[in-house]
Amino acid sequence: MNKMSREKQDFKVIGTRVKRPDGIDKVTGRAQYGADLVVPGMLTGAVLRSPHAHAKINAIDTSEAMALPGVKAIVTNADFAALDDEFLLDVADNCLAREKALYHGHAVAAVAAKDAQTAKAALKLIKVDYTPLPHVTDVDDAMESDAPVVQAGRKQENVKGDYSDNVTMYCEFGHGDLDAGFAKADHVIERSFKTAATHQGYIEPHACLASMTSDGKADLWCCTQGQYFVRTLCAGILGMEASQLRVTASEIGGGFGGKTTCFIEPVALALSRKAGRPVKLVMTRDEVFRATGPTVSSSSDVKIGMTKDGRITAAYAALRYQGGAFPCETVAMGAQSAFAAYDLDAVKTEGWNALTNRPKEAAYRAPGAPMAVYAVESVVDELTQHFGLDPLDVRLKNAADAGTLSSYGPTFEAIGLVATLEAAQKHPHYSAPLGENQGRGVSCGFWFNFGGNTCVSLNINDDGTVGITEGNPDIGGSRASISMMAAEELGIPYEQVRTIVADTSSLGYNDVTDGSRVTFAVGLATIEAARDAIKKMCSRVAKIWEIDPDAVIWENGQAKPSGPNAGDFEPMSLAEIAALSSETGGPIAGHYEVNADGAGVSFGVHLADVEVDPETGATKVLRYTAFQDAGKAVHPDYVEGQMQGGSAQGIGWALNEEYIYDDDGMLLNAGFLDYRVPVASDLPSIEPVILEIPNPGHPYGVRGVGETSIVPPLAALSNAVSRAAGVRLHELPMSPPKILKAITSKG
Amino acid sequence: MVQVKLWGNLRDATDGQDVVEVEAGNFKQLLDRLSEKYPGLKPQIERGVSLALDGRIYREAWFTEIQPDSEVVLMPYMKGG
Amino acid sequence: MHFVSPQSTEEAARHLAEGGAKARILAGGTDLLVQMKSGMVSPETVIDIKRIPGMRDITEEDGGYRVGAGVPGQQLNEHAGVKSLWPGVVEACDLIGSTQIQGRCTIIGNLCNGSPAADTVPAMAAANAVAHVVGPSGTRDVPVADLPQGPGKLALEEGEFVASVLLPARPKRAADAYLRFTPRTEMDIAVASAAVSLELAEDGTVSDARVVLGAVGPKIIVATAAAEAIIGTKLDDDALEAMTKACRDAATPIDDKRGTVEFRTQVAGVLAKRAARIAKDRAGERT
Amino acid sequence: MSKLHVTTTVNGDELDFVCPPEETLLDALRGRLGLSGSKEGCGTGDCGACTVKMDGRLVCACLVLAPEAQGAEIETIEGMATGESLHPLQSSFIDNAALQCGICTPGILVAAKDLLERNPDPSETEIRYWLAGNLCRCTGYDKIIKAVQFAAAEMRGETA
Repeated sequence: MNKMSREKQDFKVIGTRVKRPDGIDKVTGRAQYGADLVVPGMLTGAVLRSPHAHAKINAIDTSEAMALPGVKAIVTNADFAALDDEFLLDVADNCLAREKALYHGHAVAAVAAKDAQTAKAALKLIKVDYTPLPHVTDVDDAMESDAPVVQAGRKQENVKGDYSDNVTMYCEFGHGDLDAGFAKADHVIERSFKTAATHQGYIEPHACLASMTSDGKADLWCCTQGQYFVRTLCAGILGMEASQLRVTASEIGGGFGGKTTCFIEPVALALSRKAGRPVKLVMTRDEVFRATGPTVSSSSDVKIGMTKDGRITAAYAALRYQGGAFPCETVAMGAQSAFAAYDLDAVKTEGWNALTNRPKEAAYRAPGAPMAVYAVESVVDELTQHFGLDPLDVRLKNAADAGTLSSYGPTFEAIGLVATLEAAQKHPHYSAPLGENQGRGVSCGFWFNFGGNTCVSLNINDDGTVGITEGNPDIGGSRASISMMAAEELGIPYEQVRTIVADTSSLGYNDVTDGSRVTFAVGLATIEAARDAIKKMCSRVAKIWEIDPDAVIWENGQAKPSGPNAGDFEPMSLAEIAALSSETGGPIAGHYEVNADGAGVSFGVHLADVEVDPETGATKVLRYTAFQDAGKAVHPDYVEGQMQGGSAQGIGWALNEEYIYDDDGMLLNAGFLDYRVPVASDLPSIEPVILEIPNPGHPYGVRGVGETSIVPPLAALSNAVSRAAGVRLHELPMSPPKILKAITSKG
Repeated sequence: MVQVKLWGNLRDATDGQDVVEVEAGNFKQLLDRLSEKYPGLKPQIERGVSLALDGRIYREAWFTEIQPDSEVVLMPYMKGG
Repeated sequence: MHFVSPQSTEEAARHLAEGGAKARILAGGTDLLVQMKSGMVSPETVIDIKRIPGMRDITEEDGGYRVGAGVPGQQLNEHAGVKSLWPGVVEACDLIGSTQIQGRCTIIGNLCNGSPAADTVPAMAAANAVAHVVGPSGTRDVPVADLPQGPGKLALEEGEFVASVLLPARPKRAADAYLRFTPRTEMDIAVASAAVSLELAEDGTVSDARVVLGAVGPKIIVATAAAEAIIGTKLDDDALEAMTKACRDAATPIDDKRGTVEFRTQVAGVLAKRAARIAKDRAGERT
Repeated sequence: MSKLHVTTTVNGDELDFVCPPEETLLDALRGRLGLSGSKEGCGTGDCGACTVKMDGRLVCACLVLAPEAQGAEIETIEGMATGESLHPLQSSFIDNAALQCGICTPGILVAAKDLLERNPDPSETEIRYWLAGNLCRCTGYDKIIKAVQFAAAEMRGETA
């Protein structure tokens, strides 16, 4: 991998605010999302879901439903392949329940019919014989040794102690002597926290269209963050060969991690196989809330010791996460992220995951980190209040930097936390006056960012323009960013490059659009593919000029002799070389395939001003500023958009969003009315401040930016409420009844 | 020999050691040797691990070279949103 | 399902009577369609009353205004006359749902949906609004305050529906106000609400008042004691405190996903106090 | 169940379709008239992705029965641009990066256009409240609000 840094270079395209290629389609209603495709002969699918939180499925009788005119196929878990891979089995069992319905809304059977009305009518005719079982939805309850067991036999070898079988994993991180550290502290604070499960809340419900023929070939069109992973899952669950299943990603109406797995796609394929017709399956919003991934809910204890001048002497966190009815390891990410912002001599985090009768957790923007960092940043803030110190000073005093032994093991490379904290301190927001009942909160945030498997094909068209084929759904403007990086490297205008997202048959495997990886990893592969094409173009030119290929260099979109010794030739532009491609050896293309690493971790610091109504407990966010080390910002608008969007989601999480269950394990708020994502009038303008500290792992210094911004808002808001209302809450969301109760009990 | 730093609960598989030494020139060799020397680590390695080499995190990448003085940290397999 | 668009109230009443429990009136549809989709109701007949002449009109009547059952919220909000006479009713109406919901929702639908948290019902009850009910055996006028009987229940006979509401005339130095509490600024359902309508004597003393609470009981609560606490006062702090306490005493809320008993009780008092102040300021300006 | 024949004007064109009486206007637009620019995000009027204008008022097409559209004038996102020329709001949304995934964009554009027709110079607060029924989960709304302000200024002739 070429690690040539371009940080000092003058970029021509990178850093500009070009127009996105999908813009006109999206503002005119022409863009095709998951539910928008229509094909001849298409049937409509619908899914029957469990009315119980936990129940044994004794029998499913579909005979009456099948007899309804217009019903073409009904499938259950028995229509899936017999699986021995545990991971695939979990995905399959989540798509259609096998022996037990594990949560309220768990899919049990599905119908394909001539139209939606018939499909809906057929669902009512399917008879499922259930034996209801005791259930558990709270993480602490689920860990108790006598808790109802959601799934037995899923405990990893690392779990010790007197817990129920719901506890599937344990992890521990850290270094140093905690006891000695706490002994050095002038004050130690220990608090317990809870955070509710929140949903990614993408506006587009899951949707797909499957068409499978009797010879085993299939096409699947769906909204997903990763068509290749969908292929892997569906081929496995259906018992197909990957080559026979072509998956095309539609435009995607938001994902935030929630569209990194399958919920309905294998079901639609099974229905299509059985019916011999294409089947479209679209979730309702109610189904999205009941049966797709929210993030984990958490319970945690944090203990931190500090000297009176603000130095943290020791830090400990115990994190307990539940990720629904199937095992997940999200808590490990939380346990590694919790103290990542700090340079600590003694730190320890422990994490447990527990099964509950809730939907299977799916990734949500920096999965596992926000709830851990919320608890830590709350206690750090309470300590700064205790000593009367400046919250940013304290964070700077303890900030991790290059060479810091991180709380999760490795020693940090160059990181941007100190610069980010300093930028926050200097910003006018930090010194702006506050009024009565107003308070300002601060929080740091951290996320790892990933690279991963990536393929890019870059074709030089014969008119001198460039086509790029990549394999990651564009979720926030990545087609534009990828075209920009190719244009930069090739030295041609952005407008001459068009990037498309390939189906699974057109390009090799690409990891899911997750981990803030696309601009980093696909960008890196694009630059390398461009370099590959440049090398080929230079060698064609060398043949034309009859000189050594090494004597031809590429500069500003032209091949040139490397110096006077190479010969005296007029430079040849990309267009001129492209026009001669047929004569010089055929089409010219660049390729790059890589499992990219070196994404570089990212830090953010957020400032939040709130006003709390002391008579009602209502919180109004008055001002919000997000600072983040973005590495080189390829398209600053899209970097800002990620920071603003993540902040808004975090604000919702802090104030109102939550999964609410009743005593019977029923989800009470499966809709946008009572699952309250922020609306436009709930938010102030969110000011993004980008810091560009180049990532040494990327040729242009690019860093992942998508996820970090959801991490700081939880504590930033809680810390602000604490200062505005004089009461500190230890639970999210900080809904008005909770805040008012805290104010009232304070007296 | 390469020194490999483990995360806390893996100590159970290494007689309480946080740092173990194996002979390895790249990640594949390192993981193979770790599984041989400490069979208790095998279930976790099979579930998936990441490796941090001098502060940079790698998710797969068997053939990444390791120098004897490199800082090598075993981490759980990472995923994002 | 049958969809019918009657041309007269009598025809609509006939459809409603024939359809019995399986028939539903469709005006704005913002509640009915949601209920149909969730499977809460599965009507066999849907009676769209918006094509009946007059249903989409606001007409002046004896110094007040008659609002037809098909008048969407936005049309009411745009009506300068209603806004000036009953600003509390209009602001309550404006709080229902989004701009898009305002394009369809009706205050009579809000009433007939039977939700104790309906925004316009406390405001209409405080305004002494009168519902014009049409049924198989003729028509009758009923105070809005007397219609709600509990969640989803109204004092209507089979085949009866509300065709219009009269917001009555009122003297000068009189005004109303409505406030609700919701976790979000918009797109939400009242956790508690209060409407206050009052009249001032020339010296600024409250000469008459009505205080009505929403979302703190199975139906709206006409808080007579709260009104009495401010009648004869100039809304000094003691009077407001007494009114606040009377509201809290009158409230009989439940714990649910939207709020707790404690919170609702507390906040109902706060809202009534704040609404009373706004109503007084407005009344002072209507001279 | 008996189906109904509905004649309605969409973006100036008189169109007709046959549907069951319980079908929503949104399903008819998308499924029968091929106008899939209006999106279903919730089906309960809580997200605004299906916003269309009907007889001069914004509505959620998911909360209108298709038979109600008989004789109505409907405007959808597909009617917003004139030939090759985008409406100033559409251009502004592209220029100001006011969309990420774009699923909420059609509904927001239809709602914003109606706002600017009623109020050519809305304040930030007025825009935020007008668009409160249009959920966006990607942007945090900031760039959307700015794009509406930018288009409004342009439409008032105060080109930046």
